Amino acid sequence: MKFGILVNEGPYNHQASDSAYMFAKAALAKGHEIYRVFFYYDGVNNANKLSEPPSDDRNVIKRWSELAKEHKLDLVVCVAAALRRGIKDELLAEGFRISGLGQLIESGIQCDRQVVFGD
Amino acid sequence: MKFGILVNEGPYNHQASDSAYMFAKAALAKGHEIYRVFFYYDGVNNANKLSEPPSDDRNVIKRWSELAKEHKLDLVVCVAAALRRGIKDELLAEGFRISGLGQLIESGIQCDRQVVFGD
Amino acid sequence: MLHTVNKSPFERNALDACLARAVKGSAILLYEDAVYAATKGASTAQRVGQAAKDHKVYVLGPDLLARGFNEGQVLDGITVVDYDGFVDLVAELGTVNAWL
Amino acid sequence: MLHTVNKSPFERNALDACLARAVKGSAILLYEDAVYAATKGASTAQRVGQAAKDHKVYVLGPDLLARGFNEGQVLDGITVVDYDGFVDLVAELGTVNAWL
Amino acid sequence: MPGIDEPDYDSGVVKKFMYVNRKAPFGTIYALEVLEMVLISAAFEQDVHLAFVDDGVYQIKKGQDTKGIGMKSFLPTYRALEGYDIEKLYVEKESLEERGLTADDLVVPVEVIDRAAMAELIDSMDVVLSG
Amino acid sequence: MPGIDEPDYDSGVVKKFMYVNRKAPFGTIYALEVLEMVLISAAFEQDVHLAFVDDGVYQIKKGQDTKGIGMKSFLPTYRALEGYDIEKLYVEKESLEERGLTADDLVVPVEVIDRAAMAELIDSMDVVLSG
Repeated sequence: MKFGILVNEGPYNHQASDSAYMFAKAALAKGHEIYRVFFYYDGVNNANKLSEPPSDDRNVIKRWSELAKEHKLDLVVCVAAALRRGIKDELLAEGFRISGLGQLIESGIQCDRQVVFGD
Repeated sequence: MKFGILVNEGPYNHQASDSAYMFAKAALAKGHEIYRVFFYYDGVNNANKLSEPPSDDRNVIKRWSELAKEHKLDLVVCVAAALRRGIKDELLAEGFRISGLGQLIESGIQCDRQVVFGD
Repeated sequence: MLHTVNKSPFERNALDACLARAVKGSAILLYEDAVYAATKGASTAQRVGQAAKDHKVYVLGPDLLARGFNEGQVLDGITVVDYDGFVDLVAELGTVNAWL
Repeated sequence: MLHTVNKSPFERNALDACLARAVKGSAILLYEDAVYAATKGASTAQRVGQAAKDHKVYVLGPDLLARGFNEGQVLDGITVVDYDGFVDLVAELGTVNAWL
Repeated sequence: MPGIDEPDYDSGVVKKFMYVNRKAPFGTIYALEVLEMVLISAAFEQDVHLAFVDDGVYQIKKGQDTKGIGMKSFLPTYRALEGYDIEKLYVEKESLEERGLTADDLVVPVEVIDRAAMAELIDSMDVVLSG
Repeated sequence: MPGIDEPDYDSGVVKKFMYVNRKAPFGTIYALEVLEMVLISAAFEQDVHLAFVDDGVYQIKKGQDTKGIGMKSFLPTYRALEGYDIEKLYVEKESLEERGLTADDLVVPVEVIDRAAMAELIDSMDVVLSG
């Protein structure tokens, strides 16, 4: 089945991005397709490659990059939300791209399910 | 009177930084001293100089920088919270500096009042 | 339809908001801080236990264990699932509605 | 002591948390989304009106106006202040306790 | 409005999208950024529904004057929705009543429905997005 | 623990600091980052108090096993507080009861006090910080 995922909150401060990641991993392991992961609101902060969590903690940003690489995931950061919050191309971790909100709506149209993770 | 201010949330997503700014401005206008503004949790995102809000909106980051310049405010971003979230020296807007949490405790000790703005 | 709730029933109105608008027979998944609503001793137990009669209520095991509760402490009528089960619920039940 | 509350009484338990632990006679400032608690027609009115008898309750005018309410719609016994008044309350009342 | 991009394809698919507004404006950004989502989905010619429940009804309360908090009002955007053919705005009766409001307090024409009808409406949707 | 810096001055001032924990762990980061504040204030030799009320009591619930959510547990840090001479931990009785918990469910020794006593304690503080 084709899933779209929406992440509404930034890394660490809320569990949303963690839950979305665990969900995505489980869905992929079960053979589902993740059509797109869209990052909106403070969720755009998940793309900030400068993030350096303590060494004994998970690295939320890197985990997304690695999952994207392994499964050719499309990680899309909303341009308007990102501009407001200072997330620009030079900050993007591997696997993320910046694009318009239309990419979320298109995901909603194309996917069998749209799953939202937020605060 | 000597005030310390703590900002717990990032710009735009929550009103905390706006309220803290309005409070700081009013306090300064009344002749109070702002000993320090400390940014913790997602509050560290208030220092990201890449932020570009729509032209008809307020610029939360720039406003802090300008207030700091005008009144020699000490804007301190917590290093541990900032590292986690990818806020590093190269991203700091004018007037912000990164330092340890001790700066918050010291503010609590030195100030007559500590005012917290959050979610 | 699968409704999801991720906030503590003590802190926010998300669970009540969901229960007020989930049609009878629809499914509700409690995860993140909402797992507290699935525990036996909590003052929310009667309300949630009642909801479990009108709805299929699930709770996410990993979030429950992280918060120091085990399956034995879950209210009767609520099913514990893991992330695989979360995925299955989404696949089987159609539109997902997150009560944020 | 000055207690501050900035969340809607419908969405979160912050106001109730504050009212349960603010000693009699202490001051409470409602601002941001908490200003709804100060409005006359809301179902919270009786509870907040009662609280205004045990406490000095203030509401931040700019946040009230932003949300489409005016001073005439504020419960009796609650005082409207602006940011200057917020600063004065902090200066006069000692330790500030934000119920986040 | 930044971020609006015309759909680069015509899928031919029209889904029932619903935006559930449950949060008050200004204290958090959700109300504003949900509205930006709403406008885009209109550009994709989807069947767009807006639901205002709980504190979400405060979003469209008349008379908002944001000068004093240094933020911009976005009431005009709600008023502009009609121009984008977004006309399915539903407000829950019980949510209004709890807050002492009526449909007359709102800046846009809406359909006021009760909680049971809101539940049925939500249940009939294909995609539900919230902030 | 990153960010710990020794105070570079001795103010001679000892204030009553209170950290009010009202939020559950893991769903948000507040519990963890409040704990980092607590440790620092001990280094400044202040009179540190921790209050656990409402969902805050869940922070110190025994038996937390975070493997399944990919996050680290920080229960050991609460256990280490004693080593930093932070021993004034207060838990509200009513908050425990509402959640079906008792002091035996908690990983650290605490003083359980009722709501009225908690109110008086909070009222006696010089600096109150929360997440």
